[in-house]
Parts: sequence; C-alpha cells; structure tokens
Amino acid sequence: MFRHNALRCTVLLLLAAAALFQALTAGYFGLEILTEILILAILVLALDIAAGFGGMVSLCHGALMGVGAYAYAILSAKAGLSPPVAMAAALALTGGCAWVIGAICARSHGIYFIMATLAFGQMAYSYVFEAPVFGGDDGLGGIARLDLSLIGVDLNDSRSFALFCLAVLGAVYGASVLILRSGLGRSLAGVMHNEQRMRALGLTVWRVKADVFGLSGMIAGLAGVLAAQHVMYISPGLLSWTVSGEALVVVILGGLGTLVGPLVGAAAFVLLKHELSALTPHWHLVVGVILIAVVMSRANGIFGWIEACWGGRAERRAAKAVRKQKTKEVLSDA
Amino acid sequence: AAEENIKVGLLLPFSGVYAALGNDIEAGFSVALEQFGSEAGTGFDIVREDTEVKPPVALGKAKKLILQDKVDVMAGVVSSGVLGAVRDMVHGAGVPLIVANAGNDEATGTSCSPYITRMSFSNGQVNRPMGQWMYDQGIRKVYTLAPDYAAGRQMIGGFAGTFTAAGGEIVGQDFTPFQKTQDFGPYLAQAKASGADAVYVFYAGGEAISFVKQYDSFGLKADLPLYGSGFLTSPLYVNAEGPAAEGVITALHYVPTLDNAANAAFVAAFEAKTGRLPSEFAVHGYDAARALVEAAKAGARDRASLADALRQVSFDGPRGKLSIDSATNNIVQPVYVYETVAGEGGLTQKVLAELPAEADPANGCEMAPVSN
Amino acid sequence: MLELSGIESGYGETQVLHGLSLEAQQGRVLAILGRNGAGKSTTLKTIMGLLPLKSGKIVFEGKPIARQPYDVAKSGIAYVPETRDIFPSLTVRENLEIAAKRFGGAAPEWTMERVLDLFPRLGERMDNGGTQLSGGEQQMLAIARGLLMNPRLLILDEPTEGLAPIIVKLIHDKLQDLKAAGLPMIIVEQNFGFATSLADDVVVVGKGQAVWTGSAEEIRADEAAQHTWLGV
Amino acid sequence: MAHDLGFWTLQALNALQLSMLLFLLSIGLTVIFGLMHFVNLAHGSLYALGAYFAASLAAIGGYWMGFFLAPVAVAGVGILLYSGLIRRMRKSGPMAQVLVTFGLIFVMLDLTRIFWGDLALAIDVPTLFAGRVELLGIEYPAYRLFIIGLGLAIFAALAFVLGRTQIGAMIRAGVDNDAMASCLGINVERLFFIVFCVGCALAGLAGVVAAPLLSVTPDMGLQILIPTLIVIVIGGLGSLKGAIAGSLIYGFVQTFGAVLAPQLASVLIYALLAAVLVIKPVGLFPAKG
Amino acid sequence: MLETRNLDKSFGAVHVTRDVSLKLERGERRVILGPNGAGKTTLFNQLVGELTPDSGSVHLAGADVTALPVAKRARRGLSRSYQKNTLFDGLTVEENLGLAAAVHTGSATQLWSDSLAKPEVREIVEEVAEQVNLTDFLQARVSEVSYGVRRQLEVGVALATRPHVLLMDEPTSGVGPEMAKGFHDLLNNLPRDLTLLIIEHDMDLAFDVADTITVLNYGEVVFDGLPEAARGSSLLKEIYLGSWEDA
Ligand SMILES: Nc1ncnc2c1ncn2[C@@H]1O[C@H](COP(=O)(O)OP(=O)(O)OP(=O)(O)O)[C@@H](O)[C@H]1O
Ligand SMILES: Nc1ncnc2c1ncn2[C@@H]1O[C@H](COP(=O)(O)OP(=O)(O)OP(=O)(O)O)[C@@H](O)[C@H]1O
Ligand SMILES: [Mg+2]
Ligand SMILES: [Mg+2]
Repeated sequence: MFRHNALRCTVLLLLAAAALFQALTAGYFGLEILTEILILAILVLALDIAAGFGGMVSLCHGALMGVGAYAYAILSAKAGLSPPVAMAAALALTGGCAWVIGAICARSHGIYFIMATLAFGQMAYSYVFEAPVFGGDDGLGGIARLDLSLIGVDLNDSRSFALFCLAVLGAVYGASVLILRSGLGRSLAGVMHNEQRMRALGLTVWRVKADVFGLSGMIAGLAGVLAAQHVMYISPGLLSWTVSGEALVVVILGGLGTLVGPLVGAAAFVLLKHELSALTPHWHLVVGVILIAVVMSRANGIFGWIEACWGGRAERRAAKAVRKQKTKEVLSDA
Repeated sequence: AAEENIKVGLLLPFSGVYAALGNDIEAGFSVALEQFGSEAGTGFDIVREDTEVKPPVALGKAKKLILQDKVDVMAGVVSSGVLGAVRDMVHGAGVPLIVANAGNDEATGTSCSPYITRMSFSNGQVNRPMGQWMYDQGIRKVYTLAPDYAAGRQMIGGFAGTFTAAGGEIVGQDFTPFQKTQDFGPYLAQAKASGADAVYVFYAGGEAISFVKQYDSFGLKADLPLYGSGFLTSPLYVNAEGPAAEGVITALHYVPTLDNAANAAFVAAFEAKTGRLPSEFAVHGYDAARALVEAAKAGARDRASLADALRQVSFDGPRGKLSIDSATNNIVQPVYVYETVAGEGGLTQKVLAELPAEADPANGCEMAPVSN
Repeated sequence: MLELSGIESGYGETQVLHGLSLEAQQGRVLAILGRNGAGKSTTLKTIMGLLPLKSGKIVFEGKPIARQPYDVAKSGIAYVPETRDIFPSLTVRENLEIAAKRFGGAAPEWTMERVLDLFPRLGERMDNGGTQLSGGEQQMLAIARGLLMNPRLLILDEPTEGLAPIIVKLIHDKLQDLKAAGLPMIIVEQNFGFATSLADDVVVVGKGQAVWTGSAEEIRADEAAQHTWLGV
Repeated sequence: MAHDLGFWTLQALNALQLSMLLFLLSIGLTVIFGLMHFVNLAHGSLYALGAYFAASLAAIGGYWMGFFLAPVAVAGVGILLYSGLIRRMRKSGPMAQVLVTFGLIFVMLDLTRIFWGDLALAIDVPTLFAGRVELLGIEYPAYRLFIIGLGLAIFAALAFVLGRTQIGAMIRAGVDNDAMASCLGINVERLFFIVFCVGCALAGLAGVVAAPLLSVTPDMGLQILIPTLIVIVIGGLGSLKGAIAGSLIYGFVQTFGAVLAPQLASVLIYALLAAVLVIKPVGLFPAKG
Repeated sequence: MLETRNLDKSFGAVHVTRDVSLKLERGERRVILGPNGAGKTTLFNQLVGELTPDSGSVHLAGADVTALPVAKRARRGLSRSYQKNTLFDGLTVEENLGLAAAVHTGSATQLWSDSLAKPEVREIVEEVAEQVNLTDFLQARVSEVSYGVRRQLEVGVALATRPHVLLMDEPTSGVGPEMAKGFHDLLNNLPRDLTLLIIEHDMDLAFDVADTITVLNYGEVVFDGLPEAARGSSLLKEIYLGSWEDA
C-alpha cells in the first residue's frame, strides 16, 4: 500500500527543484536530456503503478507508449484532428487497449504475465513495423506540438516544452498517488499480496487488474503522445520490447513500488547513458556494470539505498517485509 | 586558425546492430580527409555522435550538433529511420547533411531537401539495372525474397519493375520478418517449388550470411542460380559466407576490385589504415568527405554556401564518375554487376558488367534552390 | 547432547529469543512448551541454522554446531517443521527417497518398509504429488521423512497439529517406541497431555527465554506453573 | 503453387530442426529458470558466447574442437558468473535478478564486441555432415539432420536424469524449498551450482550448433532470447516436457506459418503465445500441479 | 441457507467427495468432523467455488450457485477462513480487515475515494477487531505478528465481509488453549442468524458449539445428526475418536 513519508516528500521536492532549475537554465542539449528524462519518468510511473503496486510486471508498456504516439500522430497529422482532440483520443485508445490486455492477461502471473504482455506488445510492434500506412520502419514525421499560445506559451520552444512536460509529470504523479490511495488502489494492493483471498472476499479480481492496467496504459500513452510531440517524428522502434525492458530496468533500478524511486531511476539512467556515450562507444558495458553493482548492494534499487542511508529502522523493516512478500509472490506464481 | 575550420558533425551508429557500418564509414571518411584534406583550403573539426540506430536518440544528437556545437555541416546516417527522424530538423535549421548510407527512396523523393545531399545510393537505384540485365541473360522467371521492411520492399520493387517491364515474370515473392528470421529453410523450399529460373534477393548483414549459407546447404545454387542486390555478398560479410557465396551474381555501386586509379589509391590507403578491404560503406564515407573537400575547394565555408556547393560536386572517385542530380540531390553513379569468385586470398569480386549511371526519377521531389 | 546457552536470535531486526538456555540429554525426550508466539519454533529454526545466531552458543555432542542447515543435518539432526514443508513437485515416494540417508545411526535402522509399516496411509499415496495429501497425511510424511534420515537427534515441531486423535495416538505410540529405542528427541507441542506423557524433561519458553525447567512429572503436578506459563 | 509431398516433408524437417535448436537453448533456460527460479535473461548471451568460442576454436582446431570445448568454456564462464554474482542473487527477488542479468546482457554484448569485433563471423559445417542426405524421397542437409538428432539425444538424456534419478528428485526438492532440502542433508548450493553449469553448457552447445547454420554476430544472443522465452512459457516453466513441447510448437508454427500465411508470419507466434496463456495461464506443461 | 446435492469430486483415481448432500438451515451451526484426508477441506473448496465438482450442485439461499465464480458467491454472503493462513502478509492487521470490509461495502473498486478511510469501513474494522481480540494489533504488520494472532486474523478477515454463511476450516489449529478458549467465546458472541459450518478437530469445542454434526470419512457422509447422537456413535469412535490417553 502506498505511503507518503518524510523521506519520499523530501526526495520528491529535491527532484522537482532540480528539474525546474535545469528547465530554466540548461542549454539546448540539457533541455533535450531533461525532456527525455521527464517523458521516461511518466512512462516508468505508469509501469510502477502496474508492476510495483499490482504485481503486473509488463513488457508492453513501451508498445503502449508507441500506440499513444502513433495514435496521436495519425489523428493529428493524417486525420487532421486538432492536437488536443487527437491527444484525448490517443489517451482513450491506449487506455482501452491496455484495459483489454490487462483483462486478457489477468489470469496469468509472474513470468507468464510478463510474456503475455510481451506477446501483445510484439504484435503491435510487428503490425506497425510492417504497415505501410504508418510509414513502416521509416517512421512518420511532421507531428505538431500542442498549441498553448492561448495562454501565451509556445511549445515549439524547447524550454517551454520541457516545462510543459514537467507540469504534466507533476500532474501524473499526483494522479498516481490518488489512484493508489483510492478504493481501487487499495484493492490492488490486496490483489498483489493475496489474490486468492481477495477473490474469496468477493472481489472481481480481473476487473481490478484490468482497470488499473488500463489507467497505467493511459499514462504510458500520455508519455507516448509527449514523446511524439517532443521528437516530432515517430518510428516503430518506440514499440520495441527493448523500450519496455529499459523502462522496467529503470523502475527496478530506481526502486520498484515506491513511485518516487522510478523518478530517481529515470534521471539516473538517462544522465548516465548520455555521460557515458560521450566517453566511450562501449557505454553499455559500463551501464551494465553499474546495474549489477546497484543490485549487489542489496537495496531495493537506488531509492532503497537512499532509504537505508536515511536510516529509519521502521522504514527498512517495512521495505524488507514488502520486498520479501513480493519475491514470494512472483516466485510462487512462476 | 581554428575559427576558420569547417565544423563537421558525424552522425553514425557506433553501437547497436549497425556499429560495423558506422565504423567503416568513419574510417572511409578519415581516409579521404587525410588524402584530400590539404586541398580544401581550410581545416575540418570533427564531432562524432553515436546514433545507436535509434531515431529519437539520433534526433537528440542532431539537435546537439546543430544547436549546441553549431556545426557547419553534418555527414553520416546509416538507417533510413534515423534519416527520417532528423530530416525536418536538418531542413528547418538549414544545415547541410551528406548522407553516407541511408538509401530510402523518399529521402531524395517526396521528402527531399536542398540541404540533404546523398553520396551513397538509393534503394531503387542499385537494383533497377538488374531487371534488364538478367532478362538479357535469358532469365525469364524469378522468385524474390527480402526482409519485410521499407528498404527490402524498395530494393525488390526496383528490380521487379524493370524485370517485368523487360518481359520477365515474378513467379513468387516472400518478405521475411525483418531481423526475426534466422532460418530461411521454409522460404527456400517455397522458392525451389516455384519453378523459377533464378532467385533474386536483398539481404544484408547477419541475415545475408545466414541466407547465403543456407541457400547453399540446401543445394539450390546449381539448379536455381542466386542473384541479388550486391549487399548480399558485400566484402564486409563475404568471408563469413565462405564458399557458399561462390558464383552468386549481384549488382552494386561499388566493389573493391574496380579497376581504376582512384579506387587503387583508395583501396591502398584504406587497407593501410584498417588492414581490411574497403566495403561499399567505406566508400560512402570516403566520398562524403571527398564531396565536402570539393565543396570547400569551391570556396564554401558556412551552412548555406556548403549546402549549395555540395549539390554541385562532381568528381571521379573509386566508383567511377559521380555527380549529384540537381533535381533530387541524389547521387548519379554507375552500377556494377559482379560475381563472387574464389581468389588467392579468399573470395573476391569479378566485375561482369558496368551498367551506365542513371538518375533516379524525381519521385515527387520538389526543391527550392538554396539562396546564394 | 545438545546444549543451548544464552542464545539470541530472531527474524531480521525482530529479536525473538533473548538469551534462551536449555539442554537435551542423551537418550531422553525434551518437550518445549509455551504459549503461541513464545519463540518455540524460533528456537528450533535457530538450532537448524535456518535463522542466524546473534549471540550465545549451541553445542551438539561436545562440538559447536554448524551454522548451515545442510551441515546441521549431516551432523545427525533431523527436523520436522511446523509447516511440514513437503516438496510439492515430488511424489510421496521421492519425498521419502531423497531423505534416506545414513547420517546418524540409531539402531534399528529406519528403512522405507519400516516407515510405511508405521504409516500405511502413505503407502496408498506413494505416487501422488506431495501437496495432494491432506494436512494430516502431510504431517505423517514429514515425520516419516525425518525418520528415514536415521538421525541421532529428532526434532519435531508440533507433530500433532491438525491430526485426528486416532492418528495422534498412533504417533504417540510410535514416538514412545523411538524413545524406548534410545533416540533422543526434542518436541515442541501445544498438546500438553501429549507432550508431558512422552517427555522426560520439560522446558517452558516465555517471551524468548526459558522460564521454567524441570521434569515432566513436576510440571504435571505443578498446576500453578501450568496456569502461569501455559494458561491451562 | 502446387506442393508435393516432398515439399511438406522438407518443411516438416525444417520445423523439426528449428525446434531442436530452440530446445537446446530453452532446456538450459528452463532448467535454470524453472528449477532454480532464477531469471537468467543473460542466457541468450551465453548462447552467443558459445558461438563465438566455437568460431575461435574452429579456426584453430576445426569444428569438432569447437563443438566439444566451447560448451565447456561457456560452462567456465558460468562458473565465474555463479561464484561472482548468481550465488548471491539466488535469494533476491526476481526483480533484482532481472536487473542483474539485464546488466549482464549489456556487459557481455560489449565484451564480445571488444574481443571479436562488430563484424559477423562464421564457421563451416563439419565435413562429416557437409552435403545432403537422401531421406523420405528428398534431399536434406546432413548438418540439419545432425541438429535434430542431437536435440533428441539431449532430450532423452535429460528426461532420464531429471525424472528417474535421485539427483533429479533432489534438484526438484531444492527448487521447491531449498531451506527444507538442506535440512534433509542435501547440499543445495552444490546442486544448483551443477545445474547452473549444465544449463550454461547447454546454452553454449546451442550456440556452437547454430553457428555454422547462421552467422555469429554480437546481437545473436538478444535476438534468440525472446523466442526462447516464448518456448518455455508456452510449454510451462521448469518442465522438460514443456521445453520440448514449446520448442516443437514454436518450430512448426513458425515454419508452416511462413509457408501458409506469410503476411502473418511475424505475428503468428505471438498470437499463439497469447492464446495459450489465455487458455492455460501457466503454459501447457508447467512443472507443478 | 446452504445446500449441496450429490456433490462428487475425484482427483484422478482418488475419490475425495462421494455423493455428499448437506442442508444447513439459516442460523444453524454445524461442525464437520472426520479423519485427516477425509475430504473436508476439499468440500469447502467446492462450496465456495475454488474447486468445481465433477457432478452435483451447490445452492446458496435457495439459488443454484454451482456455476458462479468464487467472487460472486462471496458477494452473496458466503465467506470462509482457511486451514492454512491466507492473509495479506505485507499489510497491517487493520488493512487486512479493511480490504475485506471495503469489498463488502462496495468501495473496493472506487477510483475517487479511499476505501479504508470510509466511515462504514472503519466501523466494520473496529467491530471485527473487537470480536477477534485484535484491537491491540491493528497497526502491526501481519508478517510480524505471531501465528496465533494470524490465526485470529484469518477468522477476522472472513468475518469482515459480514457474511450470511461462514465456513471455517480448523480455526483453532495450532493455537494454544488460551486462544482456543477465546475463539470459543467469539463463536458464542456471533449473531445467532449467522449460519456456521466449521471443520474442527477439537472435540470439546465441536460438541460445545455444534447444533448438528456431520462426519466425513473417505469423502462420504457417514454420520449426520445431533451432537448427542454423535457422541454415542460407535462408528464415530472407531474411525475418529480413538484418543491416545485411552491407550
Ligand atoms: N518470519 C517472521 N518474521 C518476523 N517475526 C516473526 C516471524 N516468525 C515469527 N515471528 C515472531 O516471532 C515470535 C515467536 O514466534 P514462534 O513462531 O517462534 O512462536 P511459537 O512459540 O512457535 O508459537 P506457535 O505456537 O504459535 O507456533 C512471534 O512473536 C512472532 O511474531
Ligand atoms: N489437488 C489435489 N490433487 C489430488 N488429491 C488431492 C488434492 N487435494 C486434496 N487431495 C486429496 O484429497 C483428500 C482429501 O483432502 P482434504 O484436504 O480435503 O482433507 P481434509 O479432510 O481437509 O484433511 P485434514 O484434516 O488433514 O486437513 C486427501 O487424500 C488428499 O490427498
Ligand atoms: Mg511454533
Ligand atoms: Mg483440511
């Protein structure tokens, strides 16, 4: 169950301050990176809701993001809908797709769930990759950003766009907390801890899973819409399973089921990648070693490590109990 | 002095599936700068960025090169997806880009730009001449195979168009899932059963190696000769293909065995630098740098003047006489039909025919000239 | 033969045992009694090396006991856990076979036939999966498995939990036989009558310490102690 | 196009050959993954490593040197991985394991690039199995028949060891509950170490066997990972039966899908995976229940 | 209230439920006795829908629910506790009870409000905590409380759905005499219109709370009647009540 505590609030505030500072002062490339982080952060929040709080470890969130991006691109660039309408429609579509995937996969657990979601993601990928209407593997260009000139904001400016993404991320974070604190979110925690008992109590488990997966997918779709607007060009690579895999790595690296952790993870991952790729073509090697080192430090990701340093005994115990429980669950399902 | 140097952004994959291509292009590029750089009348500062073959990453890197590093010109781009991603940015910012590989027809067609000059090839260009040529060899029925993605379809389309126009018949066509097909057995059996006189394919990289070896292992080469786009037996992969590649006849805009002085110099310089024979990718890099030098020689220094000068370059290179088609900014170059044969130091390319250079159709390209 | 002195142990940061000491004697049966949550099972898990020993000493047959379950088992201690822990992907037969070892050596040797004589019900289920057994059947299997290890010390955690009285009686008799044959045992029990009729010595654990030590007759006679420590 | 019987026989053999290659790979993964509950995403990298070792060894001493030594070498890498990382990771949650093995994929990918370069390598088919064999009225490459035979032989050997021997039962017991298994005097640590090494060796073997058929490239490990996962999930985790069934299903669907419904070829297997999981959420033949 | 007709179930060759027909009136308290492996738990699983019978039917409040999934039966007022604790281990005792209460009050799937903060949910949580003596443990995490406490919570969670019919599978197994007595009191304080079906090995408790007794042996109902009759039955004694003290 999601709990906000002093540590989480502090980290959150620090992150927000850092992002804001960066958005206001960074150069072009800094803004590029910031925007990349912010969009990835939205995606990993979506994934954390499903995986960290619902045990639904998904390998199709990249594809869902892609669906959002393509839906927005097609609807705005080809069907001529105005960006806000196209955006709303894209979100609805992604949410709907995710809901259906969640409903279909609800009976699977652990690695089976992962693979089932992978299957849907790959189907979407193959379809987009091979469909000439979507530009095939050459992708689609000419995507417009949202027009906020009404309120005096020009999103075509990198800085405004970064600030806009930051605002959206803030809203998504708030919404995620609300979802997790709602009746649905509580039931989700119950389902993750003991699905059999929830069912015996009278809960329609698959509905809860599908609803949450739908919401999570909608958020992933939002990340996709933003990504499409950011790059103003999309290609099927967006839907590839490696994007989902990377998102999953970021969530785990940051701290699964902490909501704040994945944000830290997104920032750390993107920064690391950029710093390293400037230094060596073999940056994968270094990233790999760092991933391994983080895990070997035995914390629940970076955030778990921060938590440990913070030193709250109760916190640590809680984290451990939850982690142990999670482990058991995913394993016993496998 | 450093201020007068032309700042060049190299946008290439140094990691990911196309890393080998990126490295070859870069090597070719630096060989050319060493060889001709002194003629330019100015120096070149190189900034390299790794695209990872991911369009969003590439776009980010392009933005960095353009906005932050303020490069005067960019060169590189291996995959068509990456080219699609950076096209609007490059066009909008007015930074000349010398394409050193990506071959999608649209880049010099519907989405052409006066700032984008292609020194490599286009998918249709290298396959089109083979239709007539194969018909002239007496081949009437062909089965085609290619990976299922835009380049695969364009390559096969280029060939099929001219082959059927010449009077030939495509008796069957398969597009195999791109980068997911490792076992071509099922498709080969189909081809064999189709009653074709020959098979025409496009595969590249790892897929090319698997394909050629499997084609041979099923014993198809004897009854059903294998033709294709020259990437199939590129010098980069042909040694891994081994004897299975012997006798395969393909067409490409460059092979290292071309007999001309420029090529001899290039091959020697490239071998000295890398210890390998240059591939068609290396020549893209080489000629891209050469074009840059030619443009600088003509006095171009800033983005606009470079863009303008680049579309007018023309020189005799390793591939023969090259020029840029002013209607599309695509390269115009001869295409060579070659057979892979056993030589002293392994497999080598025996050129069977030189098919004359032909400009691509405009393909919907409408271009405003760069203002001078 | 097994001596615990001042042991402290627990789960992560939750310390459950606070300096518990007790001794099991060669050829005798020790019963550990106590209320729910007193730390009885925790004591056994600590002996087996399933929980880390934070301080204190455990000595088995004169030597400090190993700290890995595998080595503890090899030194001749068999353990029948509260949760039974039958292997679900093994058949009943395989569950038994993999335990058949000769680590200890209390004669007469336990063999598959002897164990099946003891629990004929298991014989009927030999090729069933481990978790297809009812709770009681699983308990029989867990005990049978412990016996097949031919241990020098047998540790049983709540062997009668969830068993029908008729089976409880059967197990009581069989354990009595083992005792007669000189197999030392440690038994944790909720069933006061069962435990005290079988045991020679009794330790009552409360709040992670040994709060009462004495013989079985003494505790049976001592109603005040029973009431204070066990709530019966 | 009219297809004769020979055509279908040929395709069936193709399917069988693909299945056996996948079986060699997936059995190693399922042993580690299902039995140890260890999520080893780097299994594909071990396969690639096997192919690279084989390529280097074959250059020195021919195919058979690679065939026999490369799996041993990969098992050696497995030993390093096990003692350096995996032993400590066994008790961590699956999420930590995903992360570590994902990291390993990155590391091994770049290491192969550093040692062997970006260019594809290749091995020749051994002379013993060069050429083609007349079989059921068709000619079929002998090397592919060798793969089919090897796969079947390994299947039989593993079926015997896991299902019929004491050590097989001990492995399964350790998987179910390693704490209890050690309480019964089973040296679980050593058992898993052996299991892990055998799994690695099998992955290496799959790499060796695949090398002459395909090309040896740095990303071959990543490419094979998904098909392998699909195989073991369709089949059900942890069971030998599942691995062989999953491999056969994958091989046949892929092969005949390419022939009968080429435009669906890339989607077909995923659709099948989804369908299987909808009907049987734990795969066709999971280890338990 | 709860009725089975000719329920039959086999696992492969093992016939675990043989033609079982039971009928519980509203407010009836029935105890199921039977040796280990008699099929008691399996019967429960069929009653709540976790297992599907091979043949026969289950009726709840007059309606045939044989085809209904577990959750739908539960929403019709059928609740159970498990022989082996089936709790939300990472959560607190309070949250465990709250989840059950939330499902009952229909706030478990709402997106716009926190179910656990709702007054009607809180009310149930406090009431049930009182009933099962867990008021002091509300904030404790389940993974950190003793087995006995978990056992109480197991029943508490089942009660928090405010069922009409409550099935309890060996609620006192593994708990000390003191807690068993507390449980006894709990049963006595439950509303009389709640229909109870209890699997129990503790004879004293069984005979004390039961209005009627059913004895299963090898999946078959071998006795169905009043406790007095059961106590005197030699059949029962033979298959079940043999006590070690008599030896
Ligand atoms: N896995 C665990 N994590 C944290 N605390 C635990 C764990 N298991 C037990 N405890 C705590 O340890 C204490 C002792 O538990 P233990 O199981 O040893 O009791 P016991 O005497 O065996 O009781 P019972 O008769 O109920 O089995 C209890 O207070 C319990 O809360
Ligand atoms: N999933 C299953 N597959 C095969 N057999 C099973 C399965 N579940 C239970 N059984 C068998 O059904 C019989 C009845 O089991 P059940 O758990 O219902 O007994 P019980 O009466 O509850 O016993 P106990 O009092 O020991 O808990 C047992 O013989 C058991 O082995
Ligand atoms: Mg205990
Ligand atoms: Mg039972």
